[in-house]
Amino acid sequence: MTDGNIKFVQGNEACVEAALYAGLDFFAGYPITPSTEVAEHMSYRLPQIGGKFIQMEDEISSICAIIGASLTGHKVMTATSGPGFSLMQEGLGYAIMAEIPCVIVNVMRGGPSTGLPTAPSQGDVYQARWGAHGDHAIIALTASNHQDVFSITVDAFNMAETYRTPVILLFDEVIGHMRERLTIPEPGEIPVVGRLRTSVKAGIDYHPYLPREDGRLPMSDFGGQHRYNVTGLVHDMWGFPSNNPSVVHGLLRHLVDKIKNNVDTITRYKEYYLEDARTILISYGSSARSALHIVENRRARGERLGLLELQTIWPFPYGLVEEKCEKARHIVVVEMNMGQVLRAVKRAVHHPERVVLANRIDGVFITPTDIKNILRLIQGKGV
Amino acid sequence: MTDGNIKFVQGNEACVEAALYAGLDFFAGYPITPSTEVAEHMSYRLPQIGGKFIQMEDEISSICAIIGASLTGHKVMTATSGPGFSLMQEGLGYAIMAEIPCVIVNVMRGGPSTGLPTAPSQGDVYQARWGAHGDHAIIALTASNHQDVFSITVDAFNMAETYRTPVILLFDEVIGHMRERLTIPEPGEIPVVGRLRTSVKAGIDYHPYLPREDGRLPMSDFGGQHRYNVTGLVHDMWGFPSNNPSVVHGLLRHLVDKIKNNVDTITRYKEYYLEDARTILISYGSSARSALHIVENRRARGERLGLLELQTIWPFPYGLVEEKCEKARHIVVVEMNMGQVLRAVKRAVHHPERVVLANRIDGVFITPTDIKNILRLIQGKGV
Amino acid sequence: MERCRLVFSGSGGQGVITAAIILAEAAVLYDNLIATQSQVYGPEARGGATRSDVIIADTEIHYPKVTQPNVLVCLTQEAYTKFYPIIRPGGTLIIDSRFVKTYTKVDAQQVQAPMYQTVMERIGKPIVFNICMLGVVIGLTQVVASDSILKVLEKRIPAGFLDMNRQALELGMELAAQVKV
Amino acid sequence: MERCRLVFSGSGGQGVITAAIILAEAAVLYDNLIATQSQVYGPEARGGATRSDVIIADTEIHYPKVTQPNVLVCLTQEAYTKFYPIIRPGGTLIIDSRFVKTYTKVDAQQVQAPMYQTVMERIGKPIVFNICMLGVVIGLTQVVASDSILKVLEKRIPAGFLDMNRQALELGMELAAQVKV
Amino acid sequence: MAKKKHQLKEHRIERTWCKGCGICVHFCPTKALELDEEEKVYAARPQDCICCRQCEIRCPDLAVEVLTEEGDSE
Amino acid sequence: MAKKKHQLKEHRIERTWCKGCGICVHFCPTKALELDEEEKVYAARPQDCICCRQCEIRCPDLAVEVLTEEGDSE
Amino acid sequence: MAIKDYLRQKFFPHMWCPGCGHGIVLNSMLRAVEELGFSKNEIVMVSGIGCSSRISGYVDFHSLHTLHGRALAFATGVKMSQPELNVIVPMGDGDALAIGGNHFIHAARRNIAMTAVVMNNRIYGMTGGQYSPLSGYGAIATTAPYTNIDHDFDIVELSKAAGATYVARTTTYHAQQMTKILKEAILHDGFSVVEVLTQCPTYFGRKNKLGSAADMMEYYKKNTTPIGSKAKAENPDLLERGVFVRKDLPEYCSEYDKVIETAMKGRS
Amino acid sequence: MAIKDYLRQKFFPHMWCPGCGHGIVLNSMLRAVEELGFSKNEIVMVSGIGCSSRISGYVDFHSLHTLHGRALAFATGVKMSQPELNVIVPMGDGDALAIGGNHFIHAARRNIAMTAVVMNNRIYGMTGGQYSPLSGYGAIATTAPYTNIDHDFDIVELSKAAGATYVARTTTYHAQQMTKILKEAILHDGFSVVEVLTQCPTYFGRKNKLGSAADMMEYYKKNTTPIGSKAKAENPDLLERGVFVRKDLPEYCSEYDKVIETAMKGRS
Ligand SMILES: Cc1ncc(C[n+]2csc(CCOP(=O)(O)OP(=O)(O)O)c2C)c(N)n1
Ligand SMILES: Cc1ncc(C[n+]2csc(CCOP(=O)(O)OP(=O)(O)O)c2C)c(N)n1
Ligand code: SF4
Ligand code: SF4
Ligand code: SF4
Ligand code: SF4
Ligand code: SF4
Ligand code: SF4
Ligand SMILES: [Mg+2]
Ligand SMILES: [Mg+2]
Repeated sequence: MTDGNIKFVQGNEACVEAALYAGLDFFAGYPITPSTEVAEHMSYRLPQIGGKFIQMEDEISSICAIIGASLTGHKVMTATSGPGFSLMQEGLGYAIMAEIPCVIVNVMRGGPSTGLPTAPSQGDVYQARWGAHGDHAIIALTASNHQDVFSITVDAFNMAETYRTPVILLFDEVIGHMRERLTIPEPGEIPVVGRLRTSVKAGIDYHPYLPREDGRLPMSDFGGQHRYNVTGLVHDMWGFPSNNPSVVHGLLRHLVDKIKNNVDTITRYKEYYLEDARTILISYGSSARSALHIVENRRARGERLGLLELQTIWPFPYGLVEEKCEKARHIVVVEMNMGQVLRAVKRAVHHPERVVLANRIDGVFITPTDIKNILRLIQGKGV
Repeated sequence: MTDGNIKFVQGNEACVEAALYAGLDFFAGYPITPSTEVAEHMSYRLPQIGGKFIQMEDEISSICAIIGASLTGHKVMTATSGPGFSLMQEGLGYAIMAEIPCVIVNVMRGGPSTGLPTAPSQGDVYQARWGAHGDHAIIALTASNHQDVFSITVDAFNMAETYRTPVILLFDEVIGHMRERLTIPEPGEIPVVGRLRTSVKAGIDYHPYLPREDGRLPMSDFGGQHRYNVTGLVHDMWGFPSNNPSVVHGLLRHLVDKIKNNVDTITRYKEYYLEDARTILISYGSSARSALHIVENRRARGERLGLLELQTIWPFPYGLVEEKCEKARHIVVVEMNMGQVLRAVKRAVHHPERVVLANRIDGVFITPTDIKNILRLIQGKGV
Repeated sequence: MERCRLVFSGSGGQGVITAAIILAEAAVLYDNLIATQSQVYGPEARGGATRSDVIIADTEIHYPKVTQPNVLVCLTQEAYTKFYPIIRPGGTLIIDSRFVKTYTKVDAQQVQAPMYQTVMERIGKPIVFNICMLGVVIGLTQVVASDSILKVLEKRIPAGFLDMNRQALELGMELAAQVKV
Repeated sequence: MERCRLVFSGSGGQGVITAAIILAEAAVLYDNLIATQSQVYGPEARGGATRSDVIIADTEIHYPKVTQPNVLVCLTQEAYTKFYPIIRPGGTLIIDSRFVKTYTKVDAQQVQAPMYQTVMERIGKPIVFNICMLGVVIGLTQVVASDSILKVLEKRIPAGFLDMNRQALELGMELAAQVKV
Repeated sequence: MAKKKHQLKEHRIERTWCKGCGICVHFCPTKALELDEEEKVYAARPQDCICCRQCEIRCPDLAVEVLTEEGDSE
Repeated sequence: MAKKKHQLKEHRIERTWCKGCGICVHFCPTKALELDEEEKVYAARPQDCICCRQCEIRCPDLAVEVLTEEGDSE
Repeated sequence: MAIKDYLRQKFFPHMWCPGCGHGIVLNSMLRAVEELGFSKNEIVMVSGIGCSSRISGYVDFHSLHTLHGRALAFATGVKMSQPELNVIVPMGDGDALAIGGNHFIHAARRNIAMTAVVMNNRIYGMTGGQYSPLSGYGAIATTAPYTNIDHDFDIVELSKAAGATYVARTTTYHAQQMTKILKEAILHDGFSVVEVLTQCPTYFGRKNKLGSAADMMEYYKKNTTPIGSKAKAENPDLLERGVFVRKDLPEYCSEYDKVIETAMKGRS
Repeated sequence: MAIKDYLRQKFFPHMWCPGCGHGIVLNSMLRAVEELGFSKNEIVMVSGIGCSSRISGYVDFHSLHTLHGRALAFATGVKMSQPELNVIVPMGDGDALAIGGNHFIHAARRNIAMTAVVMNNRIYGMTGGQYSPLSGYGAIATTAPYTNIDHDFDIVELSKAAGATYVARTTTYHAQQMTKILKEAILHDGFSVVEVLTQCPTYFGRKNKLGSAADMMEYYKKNTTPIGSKAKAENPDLLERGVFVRKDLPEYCSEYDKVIETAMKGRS
């Protein structure tokens, strides 16, 4: 690894470099704090590699533009924050329905509404899951440091291609804005999943929406040999609208099952000292840094504290959480919202009553002390 | 009750008549199937009573316009369906944050995306809860027949005023389009909650965001004696932006608590034969009609089947569901999605393993036979 | 009374849905009955066969769709082909002899009335074809009083056109009477 | 090494944040250390006091914010008033004597360096004020080698301006040396 | 597209596509077309057709094609 | 607003509001204003002021008001 | 190739009502493509939601049926990522100028090469006859039962002001002109707008008592005139048809190629 | 009342950068209101999100600080539901014409009486200097590091084409003209647009090396000229200032009153 591969960057820039590493060459976006640096770096970096950057008139058109570009065979992404992510929900639903690989970055800030534009928060976890109308499934990933931002961003592109679906990267203000070291891996060091293109020859009936045996759906670029239809309506295996009940049923189950049935493959996480932990912290994103700080501290003192850091938020790894928490006496979910991942953790574990929340919702980055206070409380030591 | 009070109308029209009864005099909307008749009837009815109807350029501007009109002291509403509801999420979050009374009707259709525009579905239940970014709470109501559509719509306006919050009416295609009898109540027959205006005199400091002891926040009309600020940013009790952590914390908790703490008051439901029911169906909206059909049928045969029809979906009446289901051997959630209310019911009851789903996701209105088949299965009778 | 389940079908411009609504509204507003009316929406409703379901009863109606109608009206061949299989055994299947050729035996009374032809001959305005059809339906089923239908028409239709509609309704009832014999 | 926690504060145009980034970047890229830099964003950052936190260490840094800095730099009175209470007992508080009047006793070494004045006198360009400040910081703390800072500057700054910056850095180190004595 | 007058071979009419809107009938300069009792178009007076193709280019259902001796409509 | 020339009473300057942008200084037709070392504006040559109010109406911070004898700026 | 070879014939007869002008637009559009001699693989048709937007499903090109109002945003992604494709965007008047108005003016401003065909029937056809921003003052619609008070946009003026470099107007009556204009518009290297007045007999026609589809086309014949005609001078109420703007200005994708060039130079 | 009495003084000094032209707009706007003699309760100021939009927090009127781009939509609700209120809508160029472009053209089309003041600094100030639809070809911005290839809108032309009945342009240098125009615009019974060229020295100025705030205002002085001036004829590159459109057309709310009249008649 050469020196030139080491950088000192913001998380937003790490995300950009990773996207390029993963093969991105089209980005459309609209600035919004705290995600703006993603667009800014893209505008600088993309033309350097012959890729394209466009600042659209709003977030709605941004997500639409990347879907269009994905169909011509490119890897694409957009980035936004709360209000912009709300505006993207219709387009996101379209990408889900039409099975378009794309990556949407949401660098979370304080909500609801305009909220606290420059303050850290992790309040969009459930919106990422349920923000679009209708039944659907979604992949949402996150990370707590820039090296992980890099690898999880590459993962996001890989999963988008593998499952032909939009993937959401849920970062937060702290991660997006903070600067730290990033080592860009050598090409090939992290595997990159390319667009799977159909092997069906020109003139032979190609089915854009017929899954292969392995579940994947090979694509054909717009402009290529196969002409088919793409629509947000319920459609048949050629992409044409249908309201035949069995076609409808088949498509909607497929959209959900292709993700739910692969939860194990999709799950990314890190664990620290879980083997013998009596108290397990569960966290993600920047909150996991504060959690890890406490864990390292307490372990030094011999306390049996561990950390499960989730990088895959959706589909939620219920099985993993259940398994890891089996023997824990206390489970503390550390996050910056009113307990969103907490809800999922409570569904996952056998003893929901053992799960408590260490959180902050006031726009201040959660501190190790905040967590310490909760630990004292559950250990019966008062405040 | 005079004859003139009986009408034979679509559910969408029942909703319009109820809104007028509740004091609505401003509506902004954009047509979309299957909610369009709400706008159409409004355009006809409102000017008859001196109210105003405007067809905006899209759904985003529609929700913005009603928020503006609410601030001048009017009762307001908009109506839409899936794609439009997705577009309204940013504005909805604003109404939550700025505490603006308003009613948003979502006549659900098949999703995700453009989906099945004219087919029945109940797929937006979770979007209604979590569609906007950031932590928040929401009130969402529904009904299964036109008389109930009427009273629940009046309720929606009353709750919007009482809690100074947007309220969502989650109807569905079957209810919206079907025609049946509606009796318009006499004035006064259903209580109507008016806008609570401040009693603070001109020149004295008025706090638009300072709850009274009873939790309510009196308003002052734009154009009136008190000038204050309204913003989607986190704000202090005068409505001015603040990022003081204790102000932030206070506001966000208030927004959620004012609804969560009043779940009992907000809960509307109907029950049929629950006293001795061994098997309880839980349903809502048009699905509850099919459920009730089966219940009446089976009761005639002496089977101990009952129905709990939820009219308040959010905040979810966990306590009520838990209590009503305490003695049931089987709980069957009947809905037209992949099990959205099912999730909430499973969280609510002591024995989630007793809860099963009778659903349809193929665009076909769920039939009594569909439910009967599930009942056979859980009774061990096979298909 | 016995619950009456009707399905009206035909093509877009024939006024099938309007007729269904008028019937159900008459039942509710003037015969003190309970009724629901529903229909299939959608782009396909624009081109192909339209369908409207009506249930009329004297007790609450929960499930508002009709799976097996006692009375099935088919005003086009396409509608006939699509819907004849759902008729309830022993029910009444009403078709217009100009537009529909029955090509199968069904376990139902198939009433072939020359509604369109009669309307054109006697009134000359195709627009009241659907009201004539309603006349046949109530003539055959007595599910709603003809007076009630007229009251609904009075509310809905400009005074100048009322006579024509009344005539069409009566024509339909006459046709029904002939069939009955 | 001991973990070094620094807070840089001042007003918008003073280049406080840039200085913080340069320092942390030098540590990471050329001194093989671990460092994080963060700052406060927001409209209020436009008018009032800006702040940037840097942590430099030789082990992983998880929590990246500084609650009690060892080194606190305040370049405006407003910044001083706002931030002096957070200095770690025994830490180093660096202020510019032109802009800041210390009006309190703190349990820290208060270093009042005439940075702005010296830069104006010796270089004449206010733009390198922040680099002079960096010189003071590394002069006092030795947290990063001055060469490493220069290497970062070389990457970031057009060749023509490099000399000026080098000079400013040295000036700062000189000032620090004087203080130390 | 035909620029000069051609000799008519045939009006190729896709009966299942024709919706009987009457546009071709209305705008045929020689009134060569008519709707039949099933509301489908047919060439009532083919001899009058001057092969101007107005019917063809204005049919919203792409249901009528004017085939000429030269066969140049392809 | 002042139409004719008035007699200057005072430049009322809100020092805490002034951000020292120099707009008033730059556009003052008589160069009556200057920034002090704290980058706040002050009337360096009040005698030169012709009460044209250009400083007042162009100040982005509403920090300067030109009071005249007639006191008509209110 | 014959016109019909460009069709996905299995979906015929199409879903449009008898006499709907949208079919005539489809008819003319295919003639334009055929006369230009494009191969099917070179064309991407991107549409939104509406009766008009269903056109993309009927043509045997690459077809992208998107969201109501957003077609041009999707199309921008298609075109910019793959500039050698010819992008045609048929739009309803509501689709293009109600919910989609912003994307419309921005695509025009950027001068990105694609052809927006605005099928202006002055009504929301798909949802059953509500007024659109093109209905015009005094029209009747299901949401304007007492007549409409909204003024309509002048699509030509708006396109011009927003920056479109090719702007034309024609009608379904003038099918031959339509084909000619569409050919030019498709070949134009920049953003082109073609407004086609097209009849919705089912809603706009019926609500406003305009007679049959043919009657509505007669109206187009009588009430329009070529740009700058003598007739126009005599009767200013006539609506002009023809090409209003036709200008050469660097196209967006080629401009971006220059950005790439600069950026790559900076690198090497 | 003195100008300052219209301010919420407790929020001063305001958040804008030294020399930001937005403050001059605030200054002129208050003078306009004061000269018109309006009481504070008669005015509602509705804004979106951006540096410019923060203006609504500083004035002691009814103030509604909304969502990015949506101010005119909120304002439409305010005005239509309570037409006797005077609605002023200060907007950023991005706010008004990027994300908010659609609401802008539709408000203009409806001719609803409110005053849109577009504070055009040719950049997204609030988010730190990205290009806007008004930056113009060749400008530098944080998202156009290799210079911008987007053409800009002509706000005056676009407003005209969309239907605004009062359209004017001025600059922060021409503060007196600004006050005069704002007065007219506020009194105008219809949709009025006032474009104000205003400097963002922090981003647009710095990125494009335009000097100090005062330098940028000097630029406005030198590069603009009254509409139809001789100077313009000699140097077509000059940008015209003044009132471009001023026409009487029925206002939307009064039109709706007629709808109500008709509907109520039908009833009784
Ligand atoms: C977000 C959203 N809003 C509303 C709709 C409903 N909708 C579908 S098409 C349409 C308008 C159709 O009118 P137009 O664009 O003029 O096309 P036409 O049908 O007249 O050809 C509307 C409002 C939708 N599908 N999506
Ligand atoms: C939906 C949404 N998208 C993006 C943003 C981020 N944002 C805030 S202000 C702004 C643009 C500001 O530019 P402009 O409107 O020109 O106002 P200025 O700050 O220049 O006065 C943007 C992109 C937002 N707040 N909401
Ligand atoms: S124009 Fe076409 S659809 Fe209409 S009648 Fe003629 S052939 Fe039939
Ligand atoms: S080609 Fe011309 S003349 Fe012949 S039938 Fe068609 S329209 Fe009539
Ligand atoms: S214009 Fe205003 S802010 Fe600027 S220097 Fe003068 S008084 Fe100060
Ligand atoms: S009033 Fe005029 S002359 Fe006097 S200081 Fe101000 S700008 Fe200068
Ligand atoms: S409703 Fe109107 S636009 Fe739609 S298909 Fe029918 S005629 Fe055409
Ligand atoms: S960033 Fe620009 S627009 Fe914003 S306050 Fe500063 S100078 Fe004004
Ligand atoms: Mg239309
Ligand atoms: Mg701007």
